[in-house]
Amino acid sequence: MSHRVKSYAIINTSASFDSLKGKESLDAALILASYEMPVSLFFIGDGVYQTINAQSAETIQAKDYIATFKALGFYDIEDIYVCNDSLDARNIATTSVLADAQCCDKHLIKSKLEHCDVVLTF
Amino acid sequence: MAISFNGQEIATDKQGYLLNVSDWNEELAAILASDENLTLSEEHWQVVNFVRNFYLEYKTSPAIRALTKALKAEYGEAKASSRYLYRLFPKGPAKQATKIAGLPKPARCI
Amino acid sequence: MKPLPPTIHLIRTSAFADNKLQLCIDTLGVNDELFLLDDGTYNVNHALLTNLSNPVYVLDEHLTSRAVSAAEFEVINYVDLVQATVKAGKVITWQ
Amino acid sequence: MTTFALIVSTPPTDNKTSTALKFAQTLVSQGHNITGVFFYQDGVINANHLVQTPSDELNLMSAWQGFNKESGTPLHLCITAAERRGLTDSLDNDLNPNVAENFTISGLGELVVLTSQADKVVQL
Repeated sequence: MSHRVKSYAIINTSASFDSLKGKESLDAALILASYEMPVSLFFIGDGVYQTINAQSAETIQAKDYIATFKALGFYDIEDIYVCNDSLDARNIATTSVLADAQCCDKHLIKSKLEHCDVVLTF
Repeated sequence: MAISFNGQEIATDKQGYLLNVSDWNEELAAILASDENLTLSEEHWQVVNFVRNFYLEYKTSPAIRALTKALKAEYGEAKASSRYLYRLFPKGPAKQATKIAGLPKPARCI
Repeated sequence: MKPLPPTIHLIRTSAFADNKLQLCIDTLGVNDELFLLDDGTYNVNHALLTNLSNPVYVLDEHLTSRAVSAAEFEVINYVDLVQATVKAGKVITWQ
Repeated sequence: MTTFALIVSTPPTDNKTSTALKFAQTLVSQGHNITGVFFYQDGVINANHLVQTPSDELNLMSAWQGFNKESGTPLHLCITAAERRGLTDSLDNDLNPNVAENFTISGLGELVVLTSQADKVVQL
Protein backbone atom coordinates (compact mmCIF):
# COMPACT_ATOMS: atom_id res chain seq x y z
CA MET A 1 0.00 0.00 0.00
CA SER A 2 1.51 3.29 -1.02
CA HIS A 3 1.28 6.14 1.42
CA ARG A 4 2.52 9.35 -0.01
CA VAL A 5 1.62 12.84 -1.00
CA LYS A 6 -0.47 12.69 -4.13
CA SER A 7 -1.31 15.51 -6.47
CA TYR A 8 -5.01 16.12 -6.97
CA ALA A 9 -6.84 17.72 -9.87
CA ILE A 10 -10.38 18.89 -9.39
CA ILE A 11 -12.36 19.46 -12.58
CA ASN A 12 -15.40 21.69 -12.36
CA THR A 13 -17.91 21.18 -15.15
CA SER A 14 -21.01 22.62 -13.47
CA ALA A 15 -22.38 26.16 -13.50
CA SER A 16 -22.27 28.25 -10.31
CA PHE A 17 -25.62 27.30 -8.86
CA ASP A 18 -26.12 23.83 -10.35
CA SER A 19 -27.15 21.96 -7.18
CA LEU A 20 -24.26 22.15 -4.71
CA LYS A 21 -21.60 20.87 -7.07
CA GLY A 22 -19.47 24.01 -7.11
CA LYS A 23 -19.67 24.48 -3.35
CA GLU A 24 -18.96 20.86 -2.46
CA SER A 25 -16.13 20.75 -4.98
CA LEU A 26 -14.58 23.80 -3.33
CA ASP A 27 -14.99 22.26 0.15
CA ALA A 28 -13.11 19.18 -1.04
CA ALA A 29 -10.35 21.33 -2.57
CA LEU A 30 -9.91 23.34 0.65
CA ILE A 31 -9.64 20.21 2.79
CA LEU A 32 -7.15 18.54 0.47
CA ALA A 33 -5.07 21.70 0.56
CA SER A 34 -5.36 21.93 4.36
CA TYR A 35 -3.78 18.47 4.49
CA GLU A 36 -0.93 19.86 2.41
CA MET A 37 -1.82 17.92 -0.72
CA PRO A 38 -0.97 19.73 -3.98
CA VAL A 39 -4.30 20.66 -5.56
CA SER A 40 -4.96 22.13 -8.98
CA LEU A 41 -8.33 23.36 -10.14
CA PHE A 42 -9.75 23.16 -13.65
CA PHE A 43 -12.83 24.93 -14.94
CA ILE A 44 -14.19 23.54 -18.20
CA GLY A 45 -17.57 23.45 -19.92
CA ASP A 46 -20.22 25.18 -17.81
CA GLY A 47 -17.69 25.18 -14.97
CA VAL A 48 -16.23 28.38 -16.45
CA TYR A 49 -19.39 30.19 -15.32
CA GLN A 50 -18.12 29.80 -11.73
CA THR A 51 -15.14 32.01 -12.51
CA ILE A 52 -17.02 35.10 -13.66
CA ASN A 53 -16.48 38.31 -11.71
CA ALA A 54 -19.32 40.21 -10.05
CA GLN A 55 -21.75 37.33 -9.65
CA SER A 56 -24.18 37.98 -6.82
CA ALA A 57 -25.35 34.82 -5.15
CA GLU A 58 -27.35 36.75 -2.53
CA THR A 59 -29.76 37.93 -5.21
CA ILE A 60 -31.09 34.39 -5.47
CA GLN A 61 -30.55 33.45 -1.79
CA ALA A 62 -27.61 31.21 -2.66
CA LYS A 63 -24.44 30.83 -0.62
CA ASP A 64 -21.72 33.07 -2.03
CA TYR A 65 -18.98 30.45 -2.19
CA ILE A 66 -17.61 32.29 -5.22
CA ALA A 67 -16.20 34.87 -2.76
CA THR A 68 -14.06 32.10 -1.26
CA PHE A 69 -12.17 31.70 -4.55
CA LYS A 70 -10.34 34.92 -3.65
CA ALA A 71 -8.95 33.20 -0.54
CA LEU A 72 -7.45 30.20 -2.38
CA GLY A 73 -3.97 31.70 -2.06
CA PHE A 74 -4.14 31.25 1.73
CA TYR A 75 -4.68 27.55 1.07
CA ASP A 76 -1.73 27.42 -1.35
CA ILE A 77 -4.01 26.61 -4.26
CA GLU A 78 -2.37 28.45 -7.11
CA ASP A 79 -2.60 26.11 -10.07
CA ILE A 80 -5.93 27.16 -11.50
CA TYR A 81 -6.82 26.69 -15.16
CA VAL A 82 -9.85 28.02 -16.98
CA CYS A 83 -10.62 26.65 -20.44
CA ASN A 84 -10.42 29.30 -23.15
CA ASP A 85 -12.42 27.24 -25.60
CA SER A 86 -15.27 26.94 -23.10
CA LEU A 87 -15.13 30.69 -22.38
CA ASP A 88 -15.23 31.51 -26.11
CA ALA A 89 -18.10 29.14 -26.78
CA ARG A 90 -20.10 30.94 -24.06
CA ASN A 91 -19.13 34.43 -25.20
CA ILE A 92 -17.45 35.21 -21.86
CA ALA A 93 -14.70 37.78 -21.64
CA THR A 94 -11.72 36.58 -19.64
CA THR A 95 -12.27 38.59 -16.47
CA SER A 96 -11.88 36.09 -13.72
CA VAL A 97 -12.78 36.21 -10.04
CA LEU A 98 -9.77 33.95 -9.47
CA ALA A 99 -6.63 36.04 -9.17
CA ASP A 100 -4.31 33.15 -9.96
CA ALA A 101 -6.37 31.66 -12.77
CA GLN A 102 -4.70 31.04 -16.09
CA CYS A 103 -6.78 30.90 -19.20
CA CYS A 104 -5.52 28.14 -21.41
CA ASP A 105 -6.64 25.92 -24.25
CA LYS A 106 -7.80 22.34 -23.90
CA HIS A 107 -4.43 20.95 -24.97
CA LEU A 108 -2.69 22.54 -22.02
CA ILE A 109 -5.45 21.28 -19.72
CA LYS A 110 -4.93 17.79 -21.10
CA SER A 111 -1.20 17.88 -20.42
CA LYS A 112 -1.69 19.28 -16.90
CA LEU A 113 -4.17 16.52 -16.10
CA GLU A 114 -1.70 13.88 -17.26
CA HIS A 115 0.63 14.75 -14.42
CA CYS A 116 -1.90 14.61 -11.57
CA ASP A 117 -2.28 11.42 -9.54
CA VAL A 118 -5.96 11.71 -8.70
CA VAL A 119 -8.63 13.47 -10.76
CA LEU A 120 -12.04 14.26 -9.32
CA THR A 121 -14.90 15.77 -11.32
CA PHE A 122 -17.78 17.88 -10.07
CA MET B 1 -31.81 29.79 21.69
CA ALA B 2 -30.86 33.37 22.40
CA ILE B 3 -28.59 35.66 24.38
CA SER B 4 -30.12 38.57 26.32
CA PHE B 5 -28.24 41.72 25.48
CA ASN B 6 -29.21 45.35 26.19
CA GLY B 7 -32.84 44.28 26.60
CA GLN B 8 -32.77 42.47 23.26
CA GLU B 9 -32.85 38.77 22.49
CA ILE B 10 -30.03 37.86 20.10
CA ALA B 11 -30.77 34.58 18.28
CA THR B 12 -28.15 31.84 18.44
CA ASP B 13 -27.93 28.21 17.43
CA LYS B 14 -27.77 25.43 20.00
CA GLN B 15 -24.04 25.75 20.43
CA GLY B 16 -24.34 29.48 21.00
CA TYR B 17 -23.16 30.75 17.61
CA LEU B 18 -24.99 33.88 16.44
CA LEU B 19 -27.54 33.20 13.73
CA ASN B 20 -27.09 36.63 12.15
CA VAL B 21 -23.60 37.88 11.46
CA SER B 22 -24.92 41.45 11.55
CA ASP B 23 -26.14 41.16 15.17
CA TRP B 24 -22.53 41.23 16.34
CA ASN B 25 -20.78 44.06 18.15
CA GLU B 26 -17.81 44.28 20.49
CA GLU B 27 -19.84 44.21 23.71
CA LEU B 28 -21.63 41.10 22.51
CA ALA B 29 -18.24 39.57 21.70
CA ALA B 30 -17.22 40.00 25.34
CA ILE B 31 -20.38 38.14 26.45
CA LEU B 32 -19.75 35.35 23.93
CA ALA B 33 -16.17 35.14 25.21
CA SER B 34 -17.21 34.92 28.85
CA ASP B 35 -19.45 31.96 27.92
CA GLU B 36 -16.24 30.34 26.71
CA ASN B 37 -14.48 31.33 29.99
CA LEU B 38 -12.25 33.74 28.11
CA THR B 39 -11.41 37.33 28.91
CA LEU B 40 -10.49 39.11 25.72
CA SER B 41 -6.99 40.54 25.64
CA GLU B 42 -5.51 42.64 22.87
CA GLU B 43 -4.14 39.44 21.31
CA HIS B 44 -7.56 37.82 21.35
CA TRP B 45 -9.12 40.85 19.70
CA GLN B 46 -6.52 40.80 16.97
CA VAL B 47 -7.50 37.25 16.02
CA VAL B 48 -11.25 37.75 16.51
CA ASN B 49 -11.29 40.81 14.28
CA PHE B 50 -9.09 39.11 11.75
CA VAL B 51 -11.32 36.04 11.54
CA ARG B 52 -14.41 38.20 11.27
CA ASN B 53 -12.94 40.31 8.46
CA PHE B 54 -11.79 37.16 6.68
CA TYR B 55 -15.33 35.80 6.81
CA LEU B 56 -16.92 39.06 5.65
CA GLU B 57 -14.60 39.20 2.68
CA TYR B 58 -14.35 35.52 1.67
CA LYS B 59 -17.69 34.17 3.02
CA THR B 60 -15.99 31.33 4.87
CA SER B 61 -14.20 30.98 8.19
CA PRO B 62 -10.55 30.18 7.61
CA ALA B 63 -9.35 26.66 8.38
CA ILE B 64 -6.41 26.70 10.79
CA ARG B 65 -3.73 26.47 8.10
CA ALA B 66 -5.23 29.28 6.05
CA LEU B 67 -5.65 31.30 9.23
CA THR B 68 -2.03 30.96 10.23
CA LYS B 69 -0.87 31.80 6.72
CA ALA B 70 -3.08 34.87 6.52
CA LEU B 71 -2.11 36.05 10.03
CA LYS B 72 1.54 35.62 9.19
CA ALA B 73 1.18 37.90 6.19
CA GLU B 74 -0.49 40.53 8.39
CA TYR B 75 1.24 40.30 11.79
CA GLY B 76 4.38 38.19 11.31
CA GLU B 77 5.51 34.73 12.31
CA ALA B 78 5.21 35.04 16.12
CA LYS B 79 1.50 35.80 16.03
CA ALA B 80 0.66 33.14 13.49
CA SER B 81 1.70 29.78 14.85
CA SER B 82 -1.03 27.31 15.67
CA ARG B 83 0.50 26.91 19.13
CA TYR B 84 0.07 30.63 19.74
CA LEU B 85 -3.55 30.45 18.55
CA TYR B 86 -4.33 27.45 20.75
CA ARG B 87 -2.87 29.26 23.75
CA LEU B 88 -5.34 32.09 23.14
CA PHE B 89 -8.25 29.79 22.26
CA PRO B 90 -7.70 26.50 24.10
CA LYS B 91 -10.73 24.77 22.59
CA GLY B 92 -9.48 25.55 19.10
CA PRO B 93 -9.26 28.86 17.24
CA ALA B 94 -11.58 27.64 14.48
CA LYS B 95 -14.29 26.89 17.02
CA GLN B 96 -13.86 29.64 19.60
CA ALA B 97 -12.58 32.63 17.64
CA THR B 98 -15.37 32.25 15.08
CA LYS B 99 -17.99 32.07 17.82
CA ILE B 100 -16.72 35.19 19.56
CA ALA B 101 -16.51 36.92 16.18
CA GLY B 102 -20.22 36.30 15.66
CA LEU B 103 -19.75 33.93 12.73
CA PRO B 104 -21.74 30.80 11.92
CA LYS B 105 -20.53 27.48 13.30
CA PRO B 106 -17.81 26.24 10.94
CA ALA B 107 -18.61 23.04 9.03
CA ARG B 108 -17.97 20.07 11.28
CA CYS B 109 -15.67 18.39 8.86
CA ILE B 110 -13.48 21.46 8.38
CA MET C 1 11.11 8.58 -20.57
CA LYS C 2 8.70 5.79 -19.80
CA PRO C 3 5.29 6.46 -21.33
CA LEU C 4 2.58 7.19 -18.78
CA PRO C 5 0.10 4.36 -18.29
CA PRO C 6 -3.19 5.25 -19.98
CA THR C 7 -5.87 7.15 -18.17
CA ILE C 8 -9.25 5.49 -18.35
CA HIS C 9 -12.41 7.55 -18.59
CA LEU C 10 -15.73 6.34 -17.25
CA ILE C 11 -18.59 7.92 -19.20
CA ARG C 12 -21.83 7.65 -17.26
CA THR C 13 -24.22 9.98 -19.08
CA SER C 14 -25.74 10.16 -22.54
CA ALA C 15 -24.19 12.69 -24.89
CA PHE C 16 -27.70 13.22 -26.27
CA ALA C 17 -28.48 14.81 -22.87
CA ASP C 18 -25.31 16.64 -21.80
CA ASN C 19 -21.78 17.49 -22.93
CA LYS C 20 -19.77 15.24 -20.58
CA LEU C 21 -18.60 13.00 -23.43
CA GLN C 22 -17.50 16.08 -25.38
CA LEU C 23 -15.59 17.44 -22.35
CA CYS C 24 -13.92 14.07 -21.94
CA ILE C 25 -12.90 13.90 -25.62
CA ASP C 26 -11.50 17.45 -25.38
CA THR C 27 -8.97 16.33 -22.77
CA LEU C 28 -8.32 12.82 -24.08
CA GLY C 29 -4.72 11.58 -24.37
CA VAL C 30 -3.78 9.44 -27.39
CA ASN C 31 -3.45 6.28 -25.29
CA ASP C 32 -6.50 6.92 -23.11
CA GLU C 33 -9.41 4.49 -23.09
CA LEU C 34 -13.14 5.10 -22.78
CA PHE C 35 -15.52 2.95 -20.80
CA LEU C 36 -19.23 3.49 -21.35
CA LEU C 37 -21.34 2.75 -18.27
CA ASP C 38 -24.89 3.48 -17.14
CA ASP C 39 -26.61 5.94 -19.53
CA GLY C 40 -23.19 6.41 -21.09
CA THR C 41 -23.88 3.20 -23.02
CA TYR C 42 -26.33 5.15 -25.24
CA ASN C 43 -23.26 6.88 -26.66
CA VAL C 44 -22.53 3.82 -28.83
CA ASN C 45 -24.81 5.48 -31.36
CA HIS C 46 -23.50 9.01 -30.92
CA ALA C 47 -21.63 10.75 -33.72
CA LEU C 48 -18.89 11.85 -31.30
CA LEU C 49 -17.60 8.29 -31.17
CA THR C 50 -17.70 7.63 -34.90
CA ASN C 51 -14.23 8.87 -35.69
CA LEU C 52 -12.57 8.48 -32.34
CA SER C 53 -9.35 6.49 -32.56
CA ASN C 54 -9.13 5.66 -28.83
CA PRO C 55 -10.34 2.26 -27.63
CA VAL C 56 -13.95 2.25 -26.43
CA TYR C 57 -15.43 -0.45 -24.21
CA VAL C 58 -19.04 -0.92 -23.15
CA LEU C 59 -20.35 -2.71 -20.06
CA ASP C 60 -22.55 -5.64 -21.09
CA GLU C 61 -25.14 -5.41 -18.28
CA HIS C 62 -25.74 -1.76 -18.98
CA LEU C 63 -26.26 -2.43 -22.69
CA THR C 64 -28.54 -5.39 -22.12
CA SER C 65 -30.67 -3.58 -19.53
CA ARG C 66 -31.24 -0.76 -22.01
CA ALA C 67 -31.71 -2.99 -25.07
CA VAL C 68 -28.85 -1.24 -26.80
CA SER C 69 -26.55 -3.16 -29.12
CA ALA C 70 -22.99 -2.16 -29.76
CA ALA C 71 -21.69 -4.05 -32.77
CA GLU C 72 -18.73 -1.74 -33.26
CA PHE C 73 -17.39 -1.69 -29.73
CA GLU C 74 -15.89 -4.26 -27.43
CA VAL C 75 -18.36 -5.42 -24.80
CA ILE C 76 -16.91 -6.15 -21.37
CA ASN C 77 -18.05 -7.24 -17.91
CA TYR C 78 -17.28 -5.94 -14.41
CA VAL C 79 -14.20 -8.15 -14.04
CA ASP C 80 -12.77 -6.67 -17.25
CA LEU C 81 -13.54 -3.20 -15.95
CA VAL C 82 -11.74 -3.93 -12.68
CA GLN C 83 -8.72 -5.27 -14.56
CA ALA C 84 -8.64 -2.15 -16.70
CA THR C 85 -8.67 0.14 -13.65
CA VAL C 86 -5.86 -1.90 -12.10
CA LYS C 87 -3.73 -1.39 -15.23
CA ALA C 88 -4.66 2.27 -15.68
CA GLY C 89 -2.59 5.18 -14.48
CA LYS C 90 -5.72 6.81 -13.16
CA VAL C 91 -9.45 6.89 -13.63
CA ILE C 92 -11.49 9.98 -14.50
CA THR C 93 -15.25 9.80 -14.14
CA TRP C 94 -17.62 11.93 -16.20
CA GLN C 95 -21.10 11.96 -14.73
CA MET D 1 -3.38 -6.88 -5.35
CA THR D 2 -4.19 -3.23 -5.86
CA THR D 3 -5.56 -0.91 -3.21
CA PHE D 4 -8.50 1.28 -4.18
CA ALA D 5 -10.40 4.16 -2.64
CA LEU D 6 -13.96 4.71 -3.88
CA ILE D 7 -16.00 7.89 -3.80
CA VAL D 8 -19.75 7.54 -4.20
CA SER D 9 -21.70 10.71 -4.97
CA THR D 10 -25.05 9.38 -6.18
CA PRO D 11 -28.16 8.75 -4.02
CA PRO D 12 -29.90 5.40 -3.57
CA THR D 13 -32.59 6.59 -5.98
CA ASP D 14 -30.06 6.59 -8.82
CA ASN D 15 -29.17 3.30 -10.52
CA LYS D 16 -25.58 4.58 -10.84
CA THR D 17 -25.24 3.76 -7.14
CA SER D 18 -25.96 0.13 -7.90
CA THR D 19 -23.12 0.28 -10.45
CA ALA D 20 -20.83 1.64 -7.73
CA LEU D 21 -21.75 -1.20 -5.36
CA LYS D 22 -21.25 -3.84 -8.01
CA PHE D 23 -17.87 -2.35 -8.93
CA ALA D 24 -16.87 -2.43 -5.25
CA GLN D 25 -18.02 -6.05 -4.91
CA THR D 26 -16.11 -7.05 -8.03
CA LEU D 27 -12.93 -5.38 -6.72
CA VAL D 28 -13.13 -7.44 -3.55
CA SER D 29 -14.02 -10.68 -5.34
CA GLN D 30 -10.99 -10.18 -7.58
CA GLY D 31 -8.74 -10.00 -4.53
CA HIS D 32 -8.25 -6.25 -4.37
CA ASN D 33 -8.41 -4.13 -1.27
CA ILE D 34 -10.51 -1.00 -0.68
CA THR D 35 -9.24 1.51 1.91
CA GLY D 36 -12.80 2.75 2.19
CA VAL D 37 -15.89 3.94 0.39
CA PHE D 38 -16.36 7.66 0.92
CA PHE D 39 -19.94 8.87 0.48
CA TYR D 40 -20.06 12.50 -0.61
CA GLN D 41 -22.63 14.88 -2.15
CA ASP D 42 -25.96 13.04 -2.58
CA GLY D 43 -24.13 9.77 -1.91
CA VAL D 44 -24.57 10.35 1.83
CA ILE D 45 -28.29 9.58 1.47
CA ASN D 46 -27.32 5.92 1.10
CA ALA D 47 -26.75 5.91 4.88
CA ASN D 48 -30.20 7.26 5.86
CA HIS D 49 -31.99 4.43 7.61
CA LEU D 50 -35.32 6.26 7.29
CA VAL D 51 -35.28 5.73 3.52
CA GLN D 52 -38.01 3.21 2.71
CA THR D 53 -37.24 1.10 -0.33
CA PRO D 54 -40.13 -0.92 -1.79
CA SER D 55 -39.55 -4.55 -0.87
CA ASP D 56 -39.31 -5.68 -4.49
CA GLU D 57 -36.46 -3.26 -5.25
CA LEU D 58 -32.80 -3.35 -4.31
CA ASN D 59 -32.33 -1.73 -0.90
CA LEU D 60 -28.96 -0.08 -1.39
CA MET D 61 -28.52 0.82 2.27
CA SER D 62 -28.84 -2.84 3.30
CA ALA D 63 -26.67 -3.86 0.37
CA TRP D 64 -23.88 -1.47 1.44
CA GLN D 65 -24.22 -2.75 5.01
CA GLY D 66 -23.91 -6.33 3.76
CA PHE D 67 -20.87 -5.33 1.71
CA ASN D 68 -19.29 -3.80 4.82
CA LYS D 69 -19.96 -6.93 6.89
CA GLU D 70 -18.68 -9.35 4.27
CA SER D 71 -15.60 -7.45 3.16
CA GLY D 72 -14.78 -5.31 6.18
CA THR D 73 -14.57 -2.29 3.87
CA PRO D 74 -15.21 0.89 5.90
CA LEU D 75 -18.11 3.08 4.72
CA HIS D 76 -17.43 6.73 5.50
CA LEU D 77 -19.85 9.60 5.40
CA CYS D 78 -19.02 13.29 5.01
CA ILE D 79 -20.89 14.75 7.98
CA THR D 80 -21.21 18.23 6.48
CA ALA D 81 -22.73 16.87 3.27
CA ALA D 82 -24.89 14.54 5.37
CA GLU D 83 -26.27 17.11 7.83
CA ARG D 84 -27.51 19.38 5.07
CA ARG D 85 -29.36 16.38 3.60
CA GLY D 86 -31.17 15.46 6.78
CA LEU D 87 -28.80 12.94 8.32
CA THR D 88 -27.73 13.32 11.91
CA ASP D 89 -25.82 11.52 14.61
CA SER D 90 -27.01 14.04 17.20
CA LEU D 91 -28.38 12.80 20.49
CA ASP D 92 -30.32 16.04 21.03
CA ASN D 93 -33.89 15.44 22.15
CA ASP D 94 -35.48 17.03 19.12
CA LEU D 95 -33.35 15.07 16.65
CA ASN D 96 -33.38 11.37 15.92
CA PRO D 97 -30.07 9.90 14.87
CA ASN D 98 -30.72 8.28 11.49
CA VAL D 99 -27.32 7.20 10.23
CA ALA D 100 -27.52 3.49 9.56
CA GLU D 101 -25.26 1.02 11.31
CA ASN D 102 -22.02 0.08 9.55
CA PHE D 103 -21.59 3.62 8.23
CA THR D 104 -18.94 5.74 9.94
CA ILE D 105 -19.44 9.47 10.36
CA SER D 106 -16.36 11.27 9.14
CA GLY D 107 -15.29 14.49 7.55
CA LEU D 108 -13.65 15.34 4.28
CA GLY D 109 -10.34 14.75 6.04
CA GLU D 110 -11.13 11.05 5.75
CA LEU D 111 -11.36 11.49 1.97
CA VAL D 112 -7.77 12.71 2.03
CA VAL D 113 -6.65 9.76 4.15
CA LEU D 114 -8.50 7.10 2.11
CA THR D 115 -7.33 8.42 -1.24
CA SER D 116 -3.73 9.06 -0.21
CA GLN D 117 -3.42 5.47 1.04
CA ALA D 118 -4.79 3.98 -2.17
CA ASP D 119 -3.03 3.07 -5.41
CA LYS D 120 -6.14 4.00 -7.42
CA VAL D 121 -9.05 6.31 -6.75
CA VAL D 122 -12.36 5.72 -8.50
CA GLN D 123 -15.19 8.23 -8.23
CA LEU D 124 -18.60 6.78 -9.00
